[in-house]
Amino acid sequence: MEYPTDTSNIFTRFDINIEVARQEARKVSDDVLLQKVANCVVEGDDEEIEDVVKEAMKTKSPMEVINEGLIPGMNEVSRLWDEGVYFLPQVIVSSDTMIAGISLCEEKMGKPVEKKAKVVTHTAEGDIHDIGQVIVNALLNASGFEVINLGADVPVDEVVEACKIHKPIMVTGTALMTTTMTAFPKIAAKLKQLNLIIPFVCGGGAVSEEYVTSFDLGIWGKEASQAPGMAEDALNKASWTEMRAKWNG
Amino acid sequence: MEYPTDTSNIFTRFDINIEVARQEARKVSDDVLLQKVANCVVEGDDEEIEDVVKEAMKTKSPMEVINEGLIPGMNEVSRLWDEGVYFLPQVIVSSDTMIAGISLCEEKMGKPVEKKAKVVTHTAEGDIHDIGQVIVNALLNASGFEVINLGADVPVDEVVEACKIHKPIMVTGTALMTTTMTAFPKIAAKLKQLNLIIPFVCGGGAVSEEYVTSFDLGIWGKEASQAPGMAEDALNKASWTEMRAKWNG
Amino acid sequence: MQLSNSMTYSSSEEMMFGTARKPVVTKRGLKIGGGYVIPEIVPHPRPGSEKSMKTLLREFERANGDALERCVIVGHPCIVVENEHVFQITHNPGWGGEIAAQTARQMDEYLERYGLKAAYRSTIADLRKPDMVNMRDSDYTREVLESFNECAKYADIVSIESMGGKEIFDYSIIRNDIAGLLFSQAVLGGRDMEWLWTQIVEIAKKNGCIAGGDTDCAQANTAMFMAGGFISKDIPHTLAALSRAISAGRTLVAYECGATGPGKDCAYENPIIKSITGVPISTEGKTSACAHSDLCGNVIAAVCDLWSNEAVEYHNMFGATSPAVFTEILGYDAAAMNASIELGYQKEFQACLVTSDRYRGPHGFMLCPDNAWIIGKAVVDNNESLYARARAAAMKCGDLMLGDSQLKLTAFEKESLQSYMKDMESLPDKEEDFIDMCLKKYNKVKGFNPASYGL
Amino acid sequence: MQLSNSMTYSSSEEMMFGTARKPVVTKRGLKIGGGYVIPEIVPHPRPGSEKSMKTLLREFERANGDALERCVIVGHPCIVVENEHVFQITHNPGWGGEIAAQTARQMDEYLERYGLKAAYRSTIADLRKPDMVNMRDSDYTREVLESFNECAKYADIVSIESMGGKEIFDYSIIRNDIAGLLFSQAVLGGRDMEWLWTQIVEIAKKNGCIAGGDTDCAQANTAMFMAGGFISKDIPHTLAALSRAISAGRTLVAYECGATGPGKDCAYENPIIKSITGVPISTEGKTSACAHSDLCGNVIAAVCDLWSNEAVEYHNMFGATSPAVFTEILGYDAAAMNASIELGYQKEFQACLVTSDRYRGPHGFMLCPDNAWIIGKAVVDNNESLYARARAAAMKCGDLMLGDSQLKLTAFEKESLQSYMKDMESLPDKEEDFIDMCLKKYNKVKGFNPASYGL
Ligand code: B12
Ligand code: B12
Repeated sequence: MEYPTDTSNIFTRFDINIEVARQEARKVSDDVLLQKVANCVVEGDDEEIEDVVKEAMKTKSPMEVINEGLIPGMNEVSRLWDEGVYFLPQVIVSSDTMIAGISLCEEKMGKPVEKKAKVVTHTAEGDIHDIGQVIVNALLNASGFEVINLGADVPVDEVVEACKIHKPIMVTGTALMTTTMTAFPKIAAKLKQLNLIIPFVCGGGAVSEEYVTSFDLGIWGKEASQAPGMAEDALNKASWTEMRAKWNG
Repeated sequence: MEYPTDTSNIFTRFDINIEVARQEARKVSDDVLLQKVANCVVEGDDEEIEDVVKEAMKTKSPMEVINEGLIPGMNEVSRLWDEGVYFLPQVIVSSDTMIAGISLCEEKMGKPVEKKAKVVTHTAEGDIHDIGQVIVNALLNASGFEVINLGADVPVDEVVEACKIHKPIMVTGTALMTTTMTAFPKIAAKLKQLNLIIPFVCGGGAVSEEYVTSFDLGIWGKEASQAPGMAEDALNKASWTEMRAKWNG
Repeated sequence: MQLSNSMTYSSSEEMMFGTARKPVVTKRGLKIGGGYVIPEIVPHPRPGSEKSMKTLLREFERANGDALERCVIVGHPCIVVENEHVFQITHNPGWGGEIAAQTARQMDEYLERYGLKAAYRSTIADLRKPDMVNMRDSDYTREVLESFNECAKYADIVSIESMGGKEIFDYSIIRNDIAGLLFSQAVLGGRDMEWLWTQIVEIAKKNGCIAGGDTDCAQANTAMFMAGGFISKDIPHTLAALSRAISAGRTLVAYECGATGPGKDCAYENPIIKSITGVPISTEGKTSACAHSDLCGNVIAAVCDLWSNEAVEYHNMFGATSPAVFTEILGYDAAAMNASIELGYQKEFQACLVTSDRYRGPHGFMLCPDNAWIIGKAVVDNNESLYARARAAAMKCGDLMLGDSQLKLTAFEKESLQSYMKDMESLPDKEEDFIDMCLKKYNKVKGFNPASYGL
Repeated sequence: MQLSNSMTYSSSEEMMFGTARKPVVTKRGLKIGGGYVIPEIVPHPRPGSEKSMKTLLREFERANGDALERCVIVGHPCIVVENEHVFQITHNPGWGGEIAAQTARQMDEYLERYGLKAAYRSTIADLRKPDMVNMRDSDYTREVLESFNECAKYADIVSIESMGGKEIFDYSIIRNDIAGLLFSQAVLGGRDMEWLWTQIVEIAKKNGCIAGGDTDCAQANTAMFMAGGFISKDIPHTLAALSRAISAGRTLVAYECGATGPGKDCAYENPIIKSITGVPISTEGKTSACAHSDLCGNVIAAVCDLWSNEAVEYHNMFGATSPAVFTEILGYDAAAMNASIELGYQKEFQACLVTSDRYRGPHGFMLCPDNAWIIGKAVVDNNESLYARARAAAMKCGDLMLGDSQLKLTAFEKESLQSYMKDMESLPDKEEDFIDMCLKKYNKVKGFNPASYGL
């Protein structure tokens, strides 16, 4: 059968209307070896990375490789993602690559590099929809945060307990069911009771801005991609009210 | 164009599946004149009624005409409506006819007949959707209740005031908008405060059973046709909790 | 005002969804009735949001924004957003203007960023309840007109669901009184609309806005909803169908005063209007089940130009908020119709919509394009008066229902119809005589004030 | 288990909505796939109602009852009601049985009182999250099977959305890892389904109940929702389309184990399944916007037998409660399709549905009947193993997408697709080799336990 060639009155391919021009990653280092490291991260080449990092470490310190190769490479990835050039899997694979590189450096140093800060993440009790959380984890990792990943179907008390132990700068929750998101206000109340005033970012399909901003500590997360920015704010000591004012409303 | 003759896989005419066999009204009196009066009511003949009632009153007392002609006629109408033979307009026109007949009798007696009891009806503040209330009024009238009709768009305090003055056995409210039904719990609260423990039947498109049974005094009315039965219950001193248990749940 | 005396379409065969003889173009270049069906989404604010202008602005910002965003997400090329005023908006005429301005800005942004073509309709609430105010001279009357002024500055289209005749209608509809319907809908409603729409058209012109049209929602839809589905016993469906036929001559007055369409979604009489005037129309059917139920869910789309959901209260559903959800559905409904146009299958597609409901009930039957056209013809052939054309339309509608053996009626529905037909036959021919009769007959109806209609 | 080796339909031209080669008949005599499209309504309980069996019974009594009543009100001749278990129902296996029994009683009453033909589908929740339990041996596993036992006593149809392979899928989908999709969906998912469905079919038989079918919701739908609409950047639509092609061979296992359909609504792979097996299928598209958004809202109806809304939470809308509203819409959708059948216009109608979405995006494209059939053919022609048929289906799907110039792809989508194709080409041909490779590659994925799949 013949299909009409003009379909513009049936649908509009808005994705093509807004297609972003391809962009190359910018150069991050004048040093050939470090630039190679960065390239591996930008391309998410988790096979090459080992050789390239080892090669670089022959002449550079592990911290130099991290700070001038791996991390600037990942920053380029974040930029390309923010600008709509990169898709999520590219970010994840780059992040995997960067983490593999960092591991090698840490091995050489004999101690782990310091992470920016801890973030506790979980998916609500009774809820196994954790893809949103998986993305959040990956993006936080990629931005240098230490993720305390409690997984899916996590009881309220377990989340509170983890906060007591880890004293994270931020805690996140994901829920995709109206019957499970009710755990969030309970967690928030218990945290307050224990005087653990930690920004609590809640997201996931079922969860609305209205719902999350109806209880103290709550900040609504629309897109997983907001998580690193939010964590940066928390790191900079923004209070939950300030964060809510910035990200919601 | 030709239309398919077998439409049974497109739609089913359930109205025809459940069509009720026509029924004649039953005889209500052995007296020819009184039966004539009843017939006028059953047929909703508001032109004949005057002559027929006058004729009857030549040999019967007005109270006989009412109690053995007009009211039994109207009872037949109610029965036919309950059984699905009559439609609403037939009930209304019969009711108009009965009321015209009663007026003539009252004129002759020089005083009004006693009504069963008073019912206050209204449509919520801000809401002009009063067709539901109009039907309720007509059906209550037809069943011998005195309707204190406050009309549409009635402020909360006016309803409360009317209850204070008239001490009705029941009060009703109609609302078709989610933005106006919020007046009902306010009315109920004020009635309770004044210790006016009157069953408050609320109905109308926007109003759900859940909503109405969430506040004291409230009983949900699904169909206008329930109003007379509810008023009878109230007349028999059923409490609002008993009425709610019977009509809702 | 000159009563219409001819049909724009010379046969119902020429009438098709998506195309109107007299298309209109909105501010952002959206052509309505220009060859394709466009979805019209109507979000309704949640209870509580009517408290202040600020809360309403926020509510509509989300609701209208969600609808626009959903078009981009699934690829619906264009959309009309309608906001129907709730009492508080029209009561504070500035509010409607602010809401319209805000929505216009959102639409400009979507046009620029994505290329989405959108248009906005403001529907002013007719606050004038005839038994409570003087229709032509009351604070409410002034607020209504002032609201038109404010909204026309920013909206693409303005509309109203006017209330003339409602007091007599409510009295008559529950009394099987067909004369009362003719009087309330045609004589009173028509006169009120002439008074009102002359002014609305003026206001719209002044502001470069489109005067959309009116609907006999207050009357013919009340009748249709009371007739209800297959288990309701409020009024016969045949009476509701006659009320619909009567409504055509009434709603037509807006166009006779200079309105250009698109007609209002809830005017189920619109197929008749289109056959006479050729203006684009909005209709609603199955996808407006969120707002009410009817027995003509598909057939009512047969000649639509906009396709609407009537109204959906803003709330979260699993997939998205309700305006987004209904935008998606309406847009896909429209996409299938538009695909049929591109394929040259629109006649077949239309036949499927019609066949779905032609014999489901009286309303579906009389609104089929062929019957709608025939009723329209009765309207224009009897243009001696508002009354005469309405009576002719109703009688024609009755003849059609009684004359098609495939339209099954219960014994009760059929007998009722036969008696309405007899009643109508016995009515006076001249409007003056009819008015005299009615002024007497209804003089004791609570709140009826002939002066409201210049009588 | 014998892997399918032939197509039931010899060409996509023979496939049409409403008719399946192997229709099934329910307890109250409803024939599914017997010539007409039937609506399938899925109400979802409100939060809080999962507290106890009593509150759930009350919730479903209303929700399911509202749906049945609405059919009678607007004249929809028949309906399937599906209830998807929430966690608490399957966790308390007696509850699902009670709910099914109550619904069966309601349906008997509607049959007797009005002549409405209705059927009931229980969908058990698959509580077995692979990274948390042993799929074949855990309390959850036993609860799932026990729930089937309880529900099959009263339900007409039982179904499940099974979870096998999900742990590897989630890891792979966000890493552009097509091998991981093949492993998780086809190899692991297929094995889990064989284990599970052999038992389900047994249980259904014992109880005179229909073993409906499964869906790759957990995987292919996750991919589809992540690909999202036109502004999402989570994963490429081309990858989601490949995941869908892969899912066909997995979902097919239910039928290879003896399930007879109707397939589950959310299995967008169902057109492929129908082309191979001839079983009736349920699909969902535009009218399931209440539950999720997709880019194939119309085309997915092209060969459906049941037409569903996926899930709508119980709440009040202006017109009625949500299950009543969506029953009304679905029924009208079906009525238009059925009218086309009666008129002999079904081919034209189907063409409109297809044209609406064929080039809207990759998913709409690959699910057009012609393409679905071609992918089905790749499945049966490569029946050496679960893996081989899935890979062949995916590669065929990729070829189709790259080969049709009317299907526009962004540069990024296209390059991604080309690289998935290269990846797939380089994979081993033999399932054993592929499994060896994957067991190594994924051995560190959190919670992956090969023994859950008999590996
Ligand atoms: C995939 C899926 C599944 C998979 C889940 C697998 C998994 N590991 O996640 C499977 C098949 C297992 C599944 C099972 C069920 N599901 Co399910 N499922 C879905 C589906 C189709 C897509 C969800 C998804 O992955 N979306 C993509 C992700 C990326 O989106 P997301 O999590 O919302 O995350 C985005 C944002 O919310 C945000 N975000 C999320 N978290 C956070 C956190 C932070 C900090 C920030 C900043 C942002 C953020 O970022 C992401 C975007 O960037 C939805 C449909 C829908 N409309 O959502 C139904 C849905 C969620 N499921 C539903 C149901 C009912 C079920 C079952 C009960 C079905 C059954 N009867 O078996 C079971 C539930 C079992 C249980 N106890 O949990 C319902 C829920 C209804 C409700 N609201 O209560 C839905 C809505 C389907 C429907 N319409 O009926 N499901
Ligand atoms: C007719 C109608 C009108 C007429 C009303 C005329 C009148 N005098 O009643 C007119 C045109 C004037 C009108 C105006 C408006 N309307 Co209006 N209207 C309707 C419509 C189409 C039908 C309502 C109706 O008459 N139904 C028939 C009657 C008989 O039903 P009912 O009142 O519910 O009564 C039944 C039962 O509820 C019960 N019952 C009722 N009361 C009681 C009491 C007791 C004691 C008992 C036992 C039973 C009982 O008995 C009856 C059955 O037997 C509905 C659509 C719908 N889905 O309901 C919209 C609707 C109610 N209107 C709506 C709106 C928004 C408006 C306007 C704001 C529109 C506008 N922008 O101008 C204005 C409101 C003005 C105002 N301030 O009130 C919305 C309300 C949304 C909401 N829920 O908040 C609706 C739902 C339409 C929609 N889907 O958007 N409307």
